[in-house]
Amino acid sequence: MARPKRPNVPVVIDGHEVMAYPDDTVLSVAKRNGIRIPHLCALDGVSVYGGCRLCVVDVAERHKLMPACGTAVAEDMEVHTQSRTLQEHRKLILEMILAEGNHVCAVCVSNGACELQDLAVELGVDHVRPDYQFPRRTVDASHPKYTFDPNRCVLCTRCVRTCSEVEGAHVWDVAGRANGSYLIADLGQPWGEAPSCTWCGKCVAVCPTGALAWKGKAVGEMRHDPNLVAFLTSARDEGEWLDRETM
Amino acid sequence: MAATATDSRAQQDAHPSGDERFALLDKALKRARFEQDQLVELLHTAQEVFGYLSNDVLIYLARQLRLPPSRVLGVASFYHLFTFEAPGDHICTVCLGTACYVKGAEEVVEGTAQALGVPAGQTSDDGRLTLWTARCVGSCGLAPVVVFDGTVLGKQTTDELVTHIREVFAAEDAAAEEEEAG
Amino acid sequence: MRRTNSAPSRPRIATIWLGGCSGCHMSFVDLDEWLFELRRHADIVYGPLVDRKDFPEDVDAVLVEGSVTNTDNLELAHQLRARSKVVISFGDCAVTGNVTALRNLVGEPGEMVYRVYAEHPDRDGQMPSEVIPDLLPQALPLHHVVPVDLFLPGCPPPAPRIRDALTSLLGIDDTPHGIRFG
Amino acid sequence: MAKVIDLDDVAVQEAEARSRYRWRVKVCSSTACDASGAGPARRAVEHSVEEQGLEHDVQVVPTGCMGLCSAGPLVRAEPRGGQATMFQQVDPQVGADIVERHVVGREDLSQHQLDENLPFFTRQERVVLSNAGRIDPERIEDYVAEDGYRALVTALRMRPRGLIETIEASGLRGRGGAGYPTAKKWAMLHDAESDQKYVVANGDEGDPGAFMDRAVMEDDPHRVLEGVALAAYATGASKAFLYVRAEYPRAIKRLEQAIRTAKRQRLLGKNILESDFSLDVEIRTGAGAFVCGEETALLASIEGQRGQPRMRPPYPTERGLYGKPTMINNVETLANLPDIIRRGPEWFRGMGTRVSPGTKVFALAGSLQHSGLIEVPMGLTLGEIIEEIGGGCPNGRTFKAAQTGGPSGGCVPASFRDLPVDFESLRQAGSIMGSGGLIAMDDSVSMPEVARFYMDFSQDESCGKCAPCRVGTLEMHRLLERICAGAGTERDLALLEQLTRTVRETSLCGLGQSAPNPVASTLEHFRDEYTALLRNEPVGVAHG
Repeated sequence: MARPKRPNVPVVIDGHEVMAYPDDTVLSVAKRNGIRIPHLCALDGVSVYGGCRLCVVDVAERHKLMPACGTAVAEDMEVHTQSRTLQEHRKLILEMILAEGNHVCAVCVSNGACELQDLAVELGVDHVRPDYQFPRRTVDASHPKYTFDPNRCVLCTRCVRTCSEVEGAHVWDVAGRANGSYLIADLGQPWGEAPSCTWCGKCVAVCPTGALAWKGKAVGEMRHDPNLVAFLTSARDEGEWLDRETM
Repeated sequence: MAATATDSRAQQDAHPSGDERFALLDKALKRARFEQDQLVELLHTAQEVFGYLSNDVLIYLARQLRLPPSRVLGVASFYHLFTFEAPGDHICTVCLGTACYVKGAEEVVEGTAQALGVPAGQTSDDGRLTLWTARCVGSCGLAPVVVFDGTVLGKQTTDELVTHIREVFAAEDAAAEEEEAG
Repeated sequence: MRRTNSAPSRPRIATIWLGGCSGCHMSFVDLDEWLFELRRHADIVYGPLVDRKDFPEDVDAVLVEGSVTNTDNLELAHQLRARSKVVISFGDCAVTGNVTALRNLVGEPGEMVYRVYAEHPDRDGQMPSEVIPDLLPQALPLHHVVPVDLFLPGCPPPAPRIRDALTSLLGIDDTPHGIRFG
Repeated sequence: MAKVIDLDDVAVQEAEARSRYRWRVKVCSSTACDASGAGPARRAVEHSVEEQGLEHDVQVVPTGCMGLCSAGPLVRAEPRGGQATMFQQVDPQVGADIVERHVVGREDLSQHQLDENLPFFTRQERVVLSNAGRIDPERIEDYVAEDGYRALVTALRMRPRGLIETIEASGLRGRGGAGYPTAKKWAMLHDAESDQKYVVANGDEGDPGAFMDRAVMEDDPHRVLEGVALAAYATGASKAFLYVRAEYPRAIKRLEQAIRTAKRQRLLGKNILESDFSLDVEIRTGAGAFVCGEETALLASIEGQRGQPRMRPPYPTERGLYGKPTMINNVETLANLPDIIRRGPEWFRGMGTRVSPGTKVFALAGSLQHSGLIEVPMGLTLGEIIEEIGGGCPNGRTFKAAQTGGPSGGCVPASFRDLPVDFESLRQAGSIMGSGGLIAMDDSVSMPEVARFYMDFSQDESCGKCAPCRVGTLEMHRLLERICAGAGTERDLALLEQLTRTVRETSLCGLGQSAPNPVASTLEHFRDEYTALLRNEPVGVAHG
């Protein structure tokens, strides 16, 4: 379906009327109009996942909260993104995500440039109420170019989707289930021994935390590039080379 | 046409180890016409044939179905009925469904584990017994329920279960001795 | 902050160092000459910078550095909570467990201590036996042990952030930090 | 091509065959009775019949579940044109006695005779289970003799729209959970435009304490198939999947066999009963994942993927299996269809309540005199089910609460005795109907402990996709463990309540959203037990 030249679907977000394209989601139209909705697993350029639940919003006349990333716009849809309840939910969800892994900012390559850390500041998480799980996870430094530290993995599956949908290699997937879910490369062998990996590094670029990083980066030195995927897909599919700096 | 194509696929990728059991898996693969959506069914078959899912089997299925290995392991490890280690000679599964729980199934698990020295979810050191728990086997009227080597045992106490298992072991030992003597 | 008794006594501030590296206290010392300003508004009645053995009664606010990692910390945590009006988790170790809680990933305290003192020392490794308080099974954030009123994250919290916290707490007239053009 | 079955012919032949026997001795061969020793009992009956030379007078029929599993193995001796007698706890000796002393000698075996005037039997109204325990599930003739496949014949003469209207008039609601109107779902699939549509029978009964669907699939497999065919015809689907738990090998075997037979008789497959309607039916087995009872997770599992739910909308009726419009109906819902078509929607509306018409099958278990499988009209009160049908708690214990709906449901306290058991009332009481597990708990039970049990289940069965369910259920379980151990604090309880809200409102799928229900309902009705535990006081009277 080709997009019309101009957005033509009126949507009301937090009292502001904005115009959306028919194929917009609540998150994409909000983003284009400078309305910030916190999100973690959503990534432009790959499929919608809807796992982190941080982008839940209130849509009038729907009985349930809806994830902005996976909710298609409709004419005159009325959306609220910042109610007190929503903020409380988001805060607790983020606390849960922090409690589930071993997120030690002080010794992390992504300290100071981490989407998870930034979300904590944004949502006012100054401490974590639920019990820390302190899971025992082993760092995988077998790859010659990259490291994978599962302690910092939030199971957003950005890397899984990017590797499968953009690179086409499908090195990564999630194994196990429930709180025993974990990321695997190929058949669960060390990443460096996974034959399907092309060393392209796109999974590293899109990781929101320090879980996937360039080898040799010290604390606070890692800079991810999550816009890379939107750049590649729009270049390939639309013939549009977007400006990665301003995306 | 399709049949010959899939036939040649099985032939060309036939397992190099020459393990006969792979032939059985091949048969199931052909029946499933190598369709990727049959993965769960084929994992069932593989587990029936091999007893558990080794890396070898998983990679074989991945190759035959033309699926990424991480997808195959991802799916297999999602479902609780699939196991990745060889179970013991005998499998004792204690139901922990609500009805069984209310009637003290947790005590049966703990008691049996202690009496026979097999932690729940594991196999004894001599490989003789695997003690598993299950989420409701659907025989709630007989709670607490135990499934021993496929046979449903109702209204079990720790003593009854332990005695039953010891009897099975003793009968086996006797048979083995007889064989040795004879 | 209002004092409950009507006496015009000065606010009593304490700092304490539990399971941490003292980095947060270093940052506190980095307040430099503002420490004199603080001294004009409040008494610092306890802490590594004060020569006093027991945690005093009637403390208005206490900055707690470090996680709760041994029996000694645990006792102090309960004591300081009982004797203070406002408890502030001071720095990431107190707030999240941080680096001190990394030991939770190694396993039982015994295992960890062995690894540190006996397995990997440069020379003459031996296990500590006397004086040192017993380690708790896990190093925990302060608020998982006792109720905490305020959280001051950072590893360490930078001095201006500490200053902002104290000025707003004590009602000291001060320019907030971290706001500037250029 | 195979010859089309002549239903009248088969029914007449079957009636004739039966009338040749003076007695029919039915032996319950369900999984539960088998576990109690129904196999040896049946062999004893058969052996005894042979020994007495009664092969031409007495027919031994292995049947499905007779219901009162707690008294198994069960046997029912039916003299031609006379009053049947039911026997309980039939061991091989009793089996032989039934033939030698009861059938031949017309003696009473009072010790083992089971009074069929027990409310357990008389208060039931069997539709879905009308054949269970009465017919041999492995013979299609038995089903046909009970008017089986007649509804399909009738339906094929109707327009699909007309069929949907009939179901709408009956007021049938989905038996798998929330009670969504079946006709509405059908209409959505009917109206969806696509070259391929699917119908899926959901037999992934994962609730601990529930085995209703298993009974229907094992004991009356052709009823399920007929229901599937009716649903497919009404909606324009040409392919159906039966998704069955791998834990039910017998149900899978019976259904496989029934599909083969039905195909041979032109009741499934190409040009059913010589009409233009064709339906291919395939079985898919689960592999031990509770979450696959959720519609979108079930579809993912059929597609050979991790059984993780996806966001809705789009709903499966718009984009389901392989991206095509798909409708998922619960097995019990489907099993209701043949009778509704055959006997008319008014008949169906005559049972149950105005908004929840018909019957519901319950797996009655827990602290009860009589437990097993029952089918009752909707709207019977909780007290009637627990105290009359179930006979109340044994050993002088007092009924305290009923758990309905499994891990997605809640606990309804004994004070709700007069609550009519239907979709809306249960929801108002903080629980749900769910698939039909009903577990009675007596005063020895600690309710926070029950909540802990269910939360342990949920944290293990969460699919792991969304953060609130994956982590939230785990954290809730931790808090409950601490509270139950007497080490909880007020803050723990407050956090538990906050987690209850967040997991409920932000989880991705229905199962995540309902996972906190056991906690919420026990907090609502038994808050004093939680606060007692905070004070480290014991809760629930010890057994014995």
